[in-house]
Amino acid sequence: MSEHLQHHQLSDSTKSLRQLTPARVASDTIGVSLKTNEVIQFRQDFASTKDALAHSLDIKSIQEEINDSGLDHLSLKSRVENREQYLLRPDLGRILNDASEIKLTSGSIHSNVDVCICVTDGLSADAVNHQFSNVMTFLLPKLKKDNISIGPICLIENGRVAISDQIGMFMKAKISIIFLGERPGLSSPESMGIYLTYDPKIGNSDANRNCISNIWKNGLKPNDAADILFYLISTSLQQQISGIALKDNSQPITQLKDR
Amino acid sequence: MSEHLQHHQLSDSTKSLRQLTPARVASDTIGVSLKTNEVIQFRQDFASTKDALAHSLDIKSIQEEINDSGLDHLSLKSRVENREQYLLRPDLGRILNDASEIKLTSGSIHSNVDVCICVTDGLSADAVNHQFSNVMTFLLPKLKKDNISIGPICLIENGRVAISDQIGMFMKAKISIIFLGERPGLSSPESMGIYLTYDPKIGNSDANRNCISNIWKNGLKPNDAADILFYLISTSLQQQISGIALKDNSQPITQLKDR
Amino acid sequence: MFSHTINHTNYVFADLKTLMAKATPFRSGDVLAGVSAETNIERVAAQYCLADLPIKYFLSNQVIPYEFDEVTRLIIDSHDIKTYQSISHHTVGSLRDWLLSDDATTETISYLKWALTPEMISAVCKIMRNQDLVLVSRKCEVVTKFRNTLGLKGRFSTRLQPNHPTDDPKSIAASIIDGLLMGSGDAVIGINPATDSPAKTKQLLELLNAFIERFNIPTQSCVLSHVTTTLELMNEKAPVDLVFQSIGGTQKTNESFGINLQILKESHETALSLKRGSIGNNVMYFETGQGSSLSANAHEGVDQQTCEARAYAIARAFDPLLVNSVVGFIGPEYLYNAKQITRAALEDHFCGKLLGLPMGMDICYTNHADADQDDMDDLLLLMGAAGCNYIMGVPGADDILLNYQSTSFHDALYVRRVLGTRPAPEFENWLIQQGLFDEHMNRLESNQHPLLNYIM
Amino acid sequence: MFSHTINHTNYVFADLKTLMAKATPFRSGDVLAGVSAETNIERVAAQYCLADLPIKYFLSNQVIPYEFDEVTRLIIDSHDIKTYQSISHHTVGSLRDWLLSDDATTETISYLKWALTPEMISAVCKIMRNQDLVLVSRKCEVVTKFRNTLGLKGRFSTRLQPNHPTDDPKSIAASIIDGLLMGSGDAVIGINPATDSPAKTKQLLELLNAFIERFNIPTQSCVLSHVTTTLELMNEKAPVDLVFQSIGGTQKTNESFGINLQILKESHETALSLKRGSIGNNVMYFETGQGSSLSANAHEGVDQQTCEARAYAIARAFDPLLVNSVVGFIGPEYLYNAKQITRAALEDHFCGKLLGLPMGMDICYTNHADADQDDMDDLLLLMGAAGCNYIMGVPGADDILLNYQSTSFHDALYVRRVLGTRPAPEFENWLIQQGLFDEHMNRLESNQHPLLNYIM
Ligand code: B12
Ligand code: B12
Repeated sequence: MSEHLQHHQLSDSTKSLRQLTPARVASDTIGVSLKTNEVIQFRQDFASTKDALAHSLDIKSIQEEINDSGLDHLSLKSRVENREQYLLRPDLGRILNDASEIKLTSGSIHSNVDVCICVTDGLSADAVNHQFSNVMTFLLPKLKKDNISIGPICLIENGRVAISDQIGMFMKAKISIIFLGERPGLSSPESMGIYLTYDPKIGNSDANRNCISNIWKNGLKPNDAADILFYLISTSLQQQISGIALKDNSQPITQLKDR
Repeated sequence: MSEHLQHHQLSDSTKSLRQLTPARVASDTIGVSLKTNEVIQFRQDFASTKDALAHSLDIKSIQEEINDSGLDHLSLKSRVENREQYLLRPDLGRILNDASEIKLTSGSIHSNVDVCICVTDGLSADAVNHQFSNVMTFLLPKLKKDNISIGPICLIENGRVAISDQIGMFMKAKISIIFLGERPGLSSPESMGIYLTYDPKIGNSDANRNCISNIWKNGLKPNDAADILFYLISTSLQQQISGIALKDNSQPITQLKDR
Repeated sequence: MFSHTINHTNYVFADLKTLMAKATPFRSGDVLAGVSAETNIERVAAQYCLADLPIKYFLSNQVIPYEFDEVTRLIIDSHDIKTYQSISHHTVGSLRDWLLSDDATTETISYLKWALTPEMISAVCKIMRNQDLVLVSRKCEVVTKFRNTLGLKGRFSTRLQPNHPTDDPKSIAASIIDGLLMGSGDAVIGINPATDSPAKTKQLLELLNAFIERFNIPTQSCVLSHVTTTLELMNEKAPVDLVFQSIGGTQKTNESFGINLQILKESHETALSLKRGSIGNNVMYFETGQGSSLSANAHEGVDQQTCEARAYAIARAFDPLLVNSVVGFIGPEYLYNAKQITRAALEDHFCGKLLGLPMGMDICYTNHADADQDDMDDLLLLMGAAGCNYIMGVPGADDILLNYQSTSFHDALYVRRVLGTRPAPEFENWLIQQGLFDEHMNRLESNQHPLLNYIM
Repeated sequence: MFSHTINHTNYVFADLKTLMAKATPFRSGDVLAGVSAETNIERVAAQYCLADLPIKYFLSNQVIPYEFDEVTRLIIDSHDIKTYQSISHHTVGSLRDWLLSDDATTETISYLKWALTPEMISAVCKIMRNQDLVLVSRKCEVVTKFRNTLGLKGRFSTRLQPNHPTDDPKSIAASIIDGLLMGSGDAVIGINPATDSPAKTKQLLELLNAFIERFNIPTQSCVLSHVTTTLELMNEKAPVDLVFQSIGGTQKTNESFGINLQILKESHETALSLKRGSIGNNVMYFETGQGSSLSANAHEGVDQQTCEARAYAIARAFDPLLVNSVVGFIGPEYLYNAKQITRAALEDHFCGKLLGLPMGMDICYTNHADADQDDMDDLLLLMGAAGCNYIMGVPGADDILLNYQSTSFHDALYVRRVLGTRPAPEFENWLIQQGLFDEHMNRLESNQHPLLNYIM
């Protein structure tokens, strides 16, 4: 065998990098290539992730969880008709269909709230199926404590982030928040994001929003997400802003421990 | 400019190659690349050819032409349901659908003929629309003269070459011939081919057939095609063979004129 | 108004932006925007018109009005009319031909940097074949410097991208170490932060700085926060090497990103004032990508490839060290499948290089697009052959924060081996000194390397 | 029986041919044949099983029985069991790994030629990424000779393909001249005849012979008739350089082509006896292509890529000068789009090279497939990087007889320029002597070249 490294037999110390991160570090390598096991494992993960794209919102469970926390909910739909269309027509995912618009503007809805809370499948229904209620469990007591009012939870099929503008506007909310599934990653097919917009109205841009991202098993924990979200809500209500002018200063500056 | 050839300004002598062949010789060249006009012209031809794929058999005209020559015809269909399926399911293009099979085996059909003549769209309906009758005009008198009997002309939608086996078999013909559109070329979107099979029956392979190809404007002329076809029919009937054992010896060996 | 007749049908194009859009190869984003040609023949007709268009037309006709858009103003105001005289006689078609000719050399092309506008190059790009895009791109050489020399011919660099979903320092360090052991990271070690917290961002900047200093690595770091966060942190004396920002090709797109030219200028000047580069002063890092304008409903009826080229006008105004399109990152609504992603990658790289940018490429796809690793393998080699300055280095190609598949450390080694290219010279020397690679850039045993002790 | 469990689902594969088929990347032909995996997860499960399969399994288990098929018999009877000992311990997966390792060099791989069976290589191929196929293929060097030396590393040759729909001699000559002026034709000047007439075929052979002699071109000619026609003409003393034949991977496929091993043997011996080669004795030219077995309903339940690899066992038994797959030629029912064509081209080239064949590639598509010129541009470069021996040279890429788009004279020049490759050495010298190219392989003015007077 030539002197240089090709049958990259990973030492324990290199392999131990794997314990530090869910990233695909310290792969089994041969020459400049990945070994067979790594290549096929990747294909397996890819196939599973593709499958996850087809999953849909577990509306019943989410509704029950909302009911259990004593809240109302509204079931809404965007103008998107199916998942294939969802991928190609983000514009339709940003507006409610006619029936939902009527539902929301019928007058019987509790409006003029501080915060309108939306939840939609986005690109990973499973993310929402599994993470939404967990975050809410931590968030609701905080809102209650500070007397921050919320309307009925809007449960939307096939929504995009910006649909929270229209819904928040109809609900005459100061802030609109949307929970949704981020596009599924190979290692993180169930990652949820939360977007917050002060003064929600059609035509807002992403510069007007804040984002909390990567809420999943190896990502942000529900309680931490709820902490940041609550910080953003309070600060946004106080300073009447959101977006790039509002930074997440929920945590103090800490220093890396010296080495 | 560097000394070597890059703005390939074609001299008259190079350009004159173009008069000798419909092939894309002596292209306008820059560096090692085709000039803009050539590139876009190619795209235009490509777009037209793709469009041609969607054209369908002009059944009415072909029927009229058959009637005009005093012949009967039968309208048949393969098991293919549409053009998209035609592309992906050659197996279905090789057998008749049930209705057509019944039509053909009903007993009222003129069978036990020398030659069964089939015609189908293949991959270029226009090829057949434009070339079929021309070849027939030259062929029919020859067959008549030699008392070679033919059955009704079978006009098939969405057929492949091998469907002539089944049809010829049902018709109890000694020889089955099929005219069909070859896949459309960029410069030759209307090229017709003819395939001949002695003793047609399901399960024959292409080794059992002969082929006359490239009947189109810049290709084989209808009268020449009819000559070769007639030669193959006569020889096939005589020697009771077709396929690789039967060569096209319709033309004597000629020598290239000396240079 | 433009028109062209094919087979007795007359195709009419109302204005320049319509013509440009209809001449563009098919892609989902232009269909979504409603600006795409309706048939392939219409596309061909538009390409004929566009090829015949004198390039001077672009100086007096804008796809978005001068009064209305600061990107247009930047393009026009920075146009070098003097150098332009040498090419003013061209049509779009003859400019393409010239670029493919042997007269167009590394030198003659780079000389034209400010004489060419994004729209001119975008128009040329639309009528080019994929092979043309490779052939012309690889003539270009755009060299930039901070702590090493990037973009030299025969070199192929990587951004080490050690992202982690909660920005965990140990996890990030593990990915960095793995990457360095594999020869990745000469373009930059650049973290996308999950967080928007300035405090946590500062922590990441300090981690990177300590790491680079400790091992004396001839490279630079970046945390890809929003530019306003980075600006705030620079004022707080955080160790910022490069200022990152996503940019788009229209004023409105940038507004949706919460930025404008003034903010970029301010951050550029602030970064320069830090004087952290050892051998050069290119301090900006920009990312772009077809579809961002449309996504923000800010495309103004302009096709996405032209919007993209316009973003490059912004980039080049700030002498960036690095620019890359994130080509397959944004999603299938803009580039549906591998074919569209591949074409767009070649286009973006070509346009960027022609406009004088140190173009790299995030060769990638999302799981909701119609593409896979084999497609990326193919594109990877094309980009290498096209002379792309750098690609991404993500552990196992799987970004666990951004949820997409980019290129891996291995992928870069593959390209280097097949095409015989090498990392930036200073970084190459470092790899050899550290005993990680031999002079032929073959990997050496690294189990005992001190890098591995850093976090254990 | 094989099985593998993923997420609590157990996937079972009845036998070797089923396992091979289900492990194959998705393509339309395998769906048509009903042998494709039904889900991507099932495909992954099959790949896991296949990777773990010891390669010795292939010696005792055949996808088509020995008694039943002469191709199987050829494969088994020509297997070099002695050399095989050095690799007998491998599984399919570890054989892949070994091929990617630096232990697998040009020499060690070529040494294994007769120790590897088509099915072993086909199995390895199925689990490889596109980049793996490039990386391993380019290590191989298969050199063959007739009147020049083909397949040397750094060389990239072309078959000049001057077809005409009525075989008109003047038209064919015009295409040949155009090709030669563009540096095409070192692999062979090969005409597909429209006709099946032995007389007309002979005329074409004489035309080619006269042409090559007149200009003293270090190359060979071929008329791609059916082998039985060529055999007849050789017996009639027609100037046959190379014997052409399409071949398939099962006995039944070849029967549908009207051939068998005996006919090939006879024609090979006859061609050798003509002794027309000046520097070598490789006298056969074979074409193959995924889908031909299925098309003839002769695939015996074996997937099309495995059938294809089996055809290479026939080819190598006759020391061919040239072998190429006609990858995108047959149609979308076998390879639906550019993605499938690209993958198949890399596979076929890889399998052919590993089995010791001088593989070229007809990089092409038909108008009823979902592909275009841009796709071919991309594939072209991949094949060049993979070390493909030769491609086709068709005027303007448009074959007016066979009705498909292949590569043009220009395409070959493009690859040579980007990858720095050159024609066969003898042919290169001829081009320089004739004043058609300079030593850097840049084209020179050729308007006055005597070739142009040949037919004017
Ligand atoms: C796709 C994406 C983009 C795309 C968005 C275009 C598009 N059409 O999708 C592009 C490349 C343009 C982009 C840009 C930026 N992004 Co971004 N992006 C993402 C990503 C990978 C996926 C988002 C997703 O799945 N959304 C769900 C789908 C179903 O909803 P959607 O309605 O289609 O998506 C909208 C939002 O995602 C929104 N969006 C995208 N990024 C950001 C960032 C912020 C701060 C906001 C408010 C909104 C926003 O754009 C989409 C269209 O409106 C996330 C990472 C992740 N894991 O989620 C990062 C992420 C959200 N982006 C991030 C950042 C920092 C940015 C930039 C600010 C970077 C910069 N310095 O310029 C810019 C500007 C954003 C802006 N204000 O517009 C951070 C946010 C960090 C934070 N907690 O605030 C994330 C978490 C990743 C990261 N660390 O880089 N992004
Ligand atoms: C595609 C094609 C093939 C494919 C066929 C597989 C397939 N599934 O399509 C492949 C690559 C396998 C092939 C092989 C050969 N072909 Co071929 N082929 C063609 C081509 C380009 C298109 C045919 C077409 O459009 N058919 C129409 C479609 C709609 O019908 P189909 O039912 O799907 O197609 C069937 C026939 O085309 C048939 N077929 C294909 N080639 C041949 C050749 C002969 C002699 C016969 C009888 C049948 C036949 O195969 C198909 C499946 O059954 C034509 C050129 C042209 N312009 O037409 C040459 C052409 C027909 N082939 C030709 C030849 C010589 C051959 C070979 C004999 C070459 C050789 N030396 O081995 C072999 C063996 C043929 C055989 N006996 O099976 C010549 C025929 C010359 C002649 N007048 O006899 C042609 C005209 C081109 C040429 N000059 O090379 N061919």
